[in-house]
Order: sequence, then C-alpha cells, then structure tokens
Amino acid sequence: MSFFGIGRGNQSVNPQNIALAEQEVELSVEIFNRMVSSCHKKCIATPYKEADLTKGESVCIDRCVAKYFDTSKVLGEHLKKIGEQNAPPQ
Amino acid sequence: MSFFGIGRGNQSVNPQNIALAEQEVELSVEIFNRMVSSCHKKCIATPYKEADLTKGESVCIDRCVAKYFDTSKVLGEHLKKIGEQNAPPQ
Amino acid sequence: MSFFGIGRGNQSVNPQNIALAEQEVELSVEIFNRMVSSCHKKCIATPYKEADLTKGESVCIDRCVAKYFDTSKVLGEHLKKIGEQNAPPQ
Amino acid sequence: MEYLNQKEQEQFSQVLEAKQIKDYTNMMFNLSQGCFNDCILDFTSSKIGEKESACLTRCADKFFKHTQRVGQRFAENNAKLMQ
Amino acid sequence: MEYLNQKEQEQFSQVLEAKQIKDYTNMMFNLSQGCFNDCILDFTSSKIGEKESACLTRCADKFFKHTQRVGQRFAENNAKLMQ
Amino acid sequence: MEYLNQKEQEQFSQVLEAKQIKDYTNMMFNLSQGCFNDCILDFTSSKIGEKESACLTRCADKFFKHTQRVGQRFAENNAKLMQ
Repeated sequence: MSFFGIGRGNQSVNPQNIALAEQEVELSVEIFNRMVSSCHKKCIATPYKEADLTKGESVCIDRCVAKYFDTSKVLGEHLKKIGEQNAPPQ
Repeated sequence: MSFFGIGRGNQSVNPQNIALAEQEVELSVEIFNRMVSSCHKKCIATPYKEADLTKGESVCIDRCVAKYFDTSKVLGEHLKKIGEQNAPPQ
Repeated sequence: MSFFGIGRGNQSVNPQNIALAEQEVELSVEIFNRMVSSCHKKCIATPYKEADLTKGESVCIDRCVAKYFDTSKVLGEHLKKIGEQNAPPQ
Repeated sequence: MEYLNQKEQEQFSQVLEAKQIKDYTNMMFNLSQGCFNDCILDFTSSKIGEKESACLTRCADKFFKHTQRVGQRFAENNAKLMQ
Repeated sequence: MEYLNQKEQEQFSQVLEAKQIKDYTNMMFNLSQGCFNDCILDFTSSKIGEKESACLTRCADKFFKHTQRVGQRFAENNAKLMQ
Repeated sequence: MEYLNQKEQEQFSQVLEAKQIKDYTNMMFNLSQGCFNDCILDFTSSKIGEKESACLTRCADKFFKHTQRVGQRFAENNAKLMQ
C-alpha cells in the first residue's frame, strides 16, 4: 500500500525472488509437458479418425492425469521411507 | 559505409539485435534437427548393411524433407483458419 | 600457497575458467545420462518383478557401460580416419 | 508467487512472457513433428496427399483438445493439492 | 579441474551446487515419467491399484540401483582412461 | 540477419561460434547413442565384436551422409520459400 508515495514506492527488486518464481513456473511447465506427452501415448489412438476427442479418450485423459498425480505421491512417500531407513538413528 | 571514419565507425551494438539473430538461428537449427531425426526414422533401414545411402534411402530423404516442409504449411494454414473462426466478428 | 597473506590472497577469478569447468562437468553429466538411459533400455526387464537388480541385469549393466565407452573409442578412431582422408595432402 | 512485491511482479511478468513464447514455439514444434511422424507414412511421392492432409489437421485438432483437457485436469488436481 | 585456483574453486562449487539441484530434479522427473509409463497400464479407474503401486516402488528402487551401478562403472572406466 | 550492423555482426559471429560447438557436440552425442542403440545388441561379452564394430562405422558414415543430404534439401526448400 502506498501513502504519499511512501511504502510501495520504494520497493526494490530482489533478483533472487525473480529467479525463484521463474524456477517455480519452469518446474510446473516441465511436469505438465511430461503429463501431456505420457497421456497422449496412453490415451490417443492413431490413426486419427476424427478431430474431436472420443468419449473414451476423454475419460482416459482424466484418469491418466489423476494417476500421474497419484504416481508422484506414491513415489514421494516411497522415497521418504527410503530416506528415513538410511538416516542414522538419533 | 565508412567515410573518414564517419558513419560505420560510430555504430553501436544493440543487444536486442544480437538476441534476435541468435533466436532466429536457434529456431532454424531446432527445425533442422527434428527433420534429421524424423527422416532418419522414416528412411534409414537398420541393420546398417552399407556405409552409403542406398538409392531408395536417398529418394526417401528428399521426399521426407519436402513433406516435412509441406506439413508445416498445411498445419500453418489450418491454425490460421482455426484462429479466424475463433476471432470475434468485426 | 599463502605466506603472510601474500600469494593465494590476491588470486583473481577468471570467469572463463569457471565456464570451462562448468562445461567439462556438463559434458560428463550428459554422457552419463545417455549411458543410464541406453543401458536401462538394454538391460532392465519390464515388468518389474523385484526391487533388486537381478544377477543377469547387473552383469548386463557392467558390459553395457564397457561397450558404451568402447563405442566412443571405435567411433572416435573412425572419425579421425575420415578426417585424415579428407584432409589435403601436405 | 505471493512472495513477489509489485515491482518484482512487473519484472517477472516480462520474464514470463519471454518464457511463454518459447514454450509455445516448442509446443508447435512438438505438434508438427508428432503429427508428421503419425500421419506421413508414404514416401512414394514428395507431395502430401489428401488423406495425409486430413490426418494432419485432425491430429492438430486432437492435440490441442488433448493439451487443453490435460491443462484443465492439471489445474483442478493442483488446486486440490493446495487445500 | 586442476586449473582452478582457490577463489575460482569456491565460486565453481556454488555453480556446481545449482547444477546438481537441477540434475537431481531432472532425474526425479525421468524416474516419475519412466515408472508411470512402465507401470500404469490400466485406465479403467482413476485410482492407482495395489499392483500398480508395488510396480512403481520396485521401478524406483531398480532405477536408483541401476543409476548407481552405471555410476560406479562410469567412474572406473573414466579412471582407466586417465591412466 | 540483414538487420545487423557490422559491429553487431562481429559480436554475433562469436555467439554463433559458441553455439556451433555446442550443436556439434550434441550431434556427436546423438550419433554415439543412436549407433550404440542400433548396433550393440549382444551383452554376453564386454568387448565390442568385429560385426558390431563394422556396424558402428557404417552407422556413423550413414548418419553423416543422411544429415548432409537433409541439410542440402533443407537449404533448397528454405531458398524456395524466400522467393
């Protein structure tokens, strides 16, 4: 909020914040692109007989995305478990 | 053209121009690399029985490159048509 | 070696050296990643029946890495030979 | 991106715009190459035939619809994770 | 990296650290996508079944062991080349 | 690149040279990996056999000739588009 030019006015730009935000977007885009690619292979039938997604393809895509998220969760939990087993006892 | 050091002499470098030229080359190289990869898959038979391109492979490569360019054209025109359909009427 | 702050103390950083070292690591990582990917395709059987590498998979990986290095050698020597054939006679 | 102040947001939106152009270009390259690989199977001619041309446009349409649908589900699943 | 002086080595180790984070992230993305592609074959449900889940963890374990073994052989072969 | 003045062209040619080294390195990595994948099929030994070695050199020769031919057609088609 700015009051007589005081406050917001003298904000400075921290390049590290910009870099962090950029990285965040990059990770998101990367995950999304891999999801698009994997689910295309899993769900879209060639040869392309029609321009629209069939009912079957649409349902497959929805499940594919859900399962892709679930895969991250399963793997994340597994890695955490592995990490704990390898950690030295306190 | 330079005349007694006047003219060309005081040219300044605009970093945006360099970046633009770089981008142009990068796009070209990217398209070329994808063409090399796709046409290798389409035209070059494994196992590799000889070091030279066969007559059949050579002809296939020529047609493959031509069709790759044509593909861009077909898709470009199609995207333009889609864009116009979605644009609001004037 | 530093002696009363003389010597090591006034070292300056040459950005080109940093860039060179970075490049060296990048090349190594790139080769390693491609080896991991190729040898996974060659040696690891799906579906994954167990979490451990089987004896057969382990042996296959060792040979795969050795052959990947050998491939670089064979190709490097071949390229050198080609280069010499194409070089103008002195 | 709540940690960005107004000035940083302005600068970031410029960075983002450049990135979006690059991502869009990459998507179009993937589209072209993917549809070429899937639709152009005949190399007895150097001209694209009618069937191939129709395949290409269907492939492109489907590619966009697929990407869009994945995008919607991606956003929904992400939103669920944030709760 | 023997050509780096002490100050350069300090700066390089920072560069390296950033690179390692990126490489690790990429490896995890490859792991996720690879195991998803290999283990998730059934799209009659939107939940991951027990068999699929077991496949995913075996796939991850094997992926790490594979990468580690390649790494050991890679280092050995590199060392041999240096002699 | 007609929009570059002389000074810009000089600077650009340096940028280009660095890029060409990178592109060449990438091409050699693709060549190695592609020929390895296509020619090395037997893992009962850790030495490359005569047949595999011959396959590798044919693969490399063909790869260069292929790339060169695509390059020629690429340039021709590009030139046609410019008219």
